[in-house]
Amino acid sequence: MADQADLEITWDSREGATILRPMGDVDLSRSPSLRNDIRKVFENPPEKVIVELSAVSYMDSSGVATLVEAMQLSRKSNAKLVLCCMTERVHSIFEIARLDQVFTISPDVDAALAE
Amino acid sequence: MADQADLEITWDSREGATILRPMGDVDLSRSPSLRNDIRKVFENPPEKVIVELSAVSYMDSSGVATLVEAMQLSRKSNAKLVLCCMTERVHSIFEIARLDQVFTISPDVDAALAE
Amino acid sequence: MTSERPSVEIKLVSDPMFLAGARELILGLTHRLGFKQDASGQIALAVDEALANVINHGYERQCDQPIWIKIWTTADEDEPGLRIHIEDEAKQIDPDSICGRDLDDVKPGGLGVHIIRQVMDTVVYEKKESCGMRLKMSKRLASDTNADQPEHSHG
Amino acid sequence: MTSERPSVEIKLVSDPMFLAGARELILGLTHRLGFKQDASGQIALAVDEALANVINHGYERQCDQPIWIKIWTTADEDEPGLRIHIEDEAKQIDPDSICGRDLDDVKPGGLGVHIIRQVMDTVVYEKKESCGMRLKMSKRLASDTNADQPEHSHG
Ligand SMILES: Nc1ncnc2c1ncn2[C@@H]1O[C@H](COP(=O)(O)OP(=O)(O)O)[C@@H](O)[C@H]1O
Ligand SMILES: Nc1ncnc2c1ncn2[C@@H]1O[C@H](COP(=O)(O)OP(=O)(O)O)[C@@H](O)[C@H]1O
Repeated sequence: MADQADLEITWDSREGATILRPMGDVDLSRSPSLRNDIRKVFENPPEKVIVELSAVSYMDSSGVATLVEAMQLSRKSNAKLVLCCMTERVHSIFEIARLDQVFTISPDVDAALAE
Repeated sequence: MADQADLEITWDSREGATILRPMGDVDLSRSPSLRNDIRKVFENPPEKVIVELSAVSYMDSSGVATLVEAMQLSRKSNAKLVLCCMTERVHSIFEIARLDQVFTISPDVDAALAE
Repeated sequence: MTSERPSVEIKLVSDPMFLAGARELILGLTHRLGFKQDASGQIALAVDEALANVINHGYERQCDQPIWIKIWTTADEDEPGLRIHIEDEAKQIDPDSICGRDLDDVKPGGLGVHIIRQVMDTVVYEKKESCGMRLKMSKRLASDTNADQPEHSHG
Repeated sequence: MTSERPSVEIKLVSDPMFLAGARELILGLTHRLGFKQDASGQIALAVDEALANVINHGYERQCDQPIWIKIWTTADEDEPGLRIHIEDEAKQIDPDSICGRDLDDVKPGGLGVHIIRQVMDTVVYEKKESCGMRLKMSKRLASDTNADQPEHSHG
């Protein structure tokens, strides 16, 4: 299939935290990939889940919904969820949705680890 | 008019050379602006004309045609024409048109001044 | 003025894979019209959300149904800017039933309509004459990113 | 397969200001289909050149005439890629008369058709059944940027 339906997402582990790094546009066609990986992380929930968003240049409300779901999963499993390295464009949709104060958002991975 | 028909082009002068710096896409809608400025330069031709293309992320054949016209004007007035700071994408259209060997193309302004 | 022919008219199938192309078209067009990068990005986001809603709700995820995007550029008028219509052939619903969730009740979903209303100057949903729905939106060049303004009421 | 409905169909007026939007749509779409950045850029360039030719030659710079871009994505076939048709309602001309200048005879112009043929895998100009011209182009995902390959012959 030529259609690149899947979002490329790398996984990393640091100081007890799992770091997910999606790469590309997270829109209606790609957010299911992110949702999949997030659910997988919470099958064996680590203490902390960091979603590193530096390589996400665009996100629509389906991506935001996926991250809200991640927040709910993290609460259920007493894990901490931190978003980091948001581009300005992605940050603005969190502002519009008034979620910029609801999520823990860090400037970089080190700050996210320190949260 | 909301339509931004004009290409923004800055003029500079250095060591006897006139440096034109167009900014934006040089396509059919914008190449007339570039042509205008180039004609203006050759009304009082300097020794050397440098077209600095670092801020041109896209050029189509109408832009290339404008630069070929500049080359003809420069020959008529015994001036030297040097293109510099081409992005890869813009360079590739010169390759396709087999003009990459016809124009003098420098990596940066200093090299263009030294040509 | 929306009775005139649109400057650009796009018909696409209701497959999420075409959202990227539609967004980029809006970005290229709004940039060319003189919208700042922020505003361009927000208009593209609004169109993306509107298309996603047609796919998700109108067509319930069927991927082979038609969606139209009609764009009028109002460059030479008193209020330069854009008018955009999004049309489908999906089931008709009461326009007043189209609204997002309470923003304070944080849960997945329910943000698209908020985003569209926040970003655009005017937003009106209506039933088309024959079948399907039409979303009419506009954005003036002069209106800066109006993220801080109150939302507009239903059409 | 080109008898099926296109995945995306764009109708725009023959004003150069809409070239940017059309290019960006092609970029977004080709990127999403998996074309590398180089190849995406080249396909967008080919479409830009084809549209510019319709505006310049077909419509002799009239800015209010219709142009159609029809795009078929051939994702699930043996040869994944794109088919693009550009159609106008301009005067009909002999397809064989459409060719660029001798590349060794350097002068302004005469590059658009070369670029289109160099960039795309197949390029065919034809008269439409009723009126106007049609340019049919295709590009397979597998064919890398084929800038070094010989040009294709007329259709
Ligand atoms: N194009 C549409 N056709 C039918 N219903 C719609 C459409 N757009 C929005 N809606 C309705 O409005 C509600 C809110 O939409 P939205 O704010 O985008 O959130 P979500 O799509 O996550 O439900 C949807 O749940 C749906 O009931
Ligand atoms: N869409 C078209 N309709 C009519 N004639 C065309 C079209 N496209 C190309 N041509 C013809 O082919 C010639 C070569 O086109 P091109 O290589 O793009 O160079 P240019 O546009 O600079 O002349 C044109 O001069 C024109 O005669």
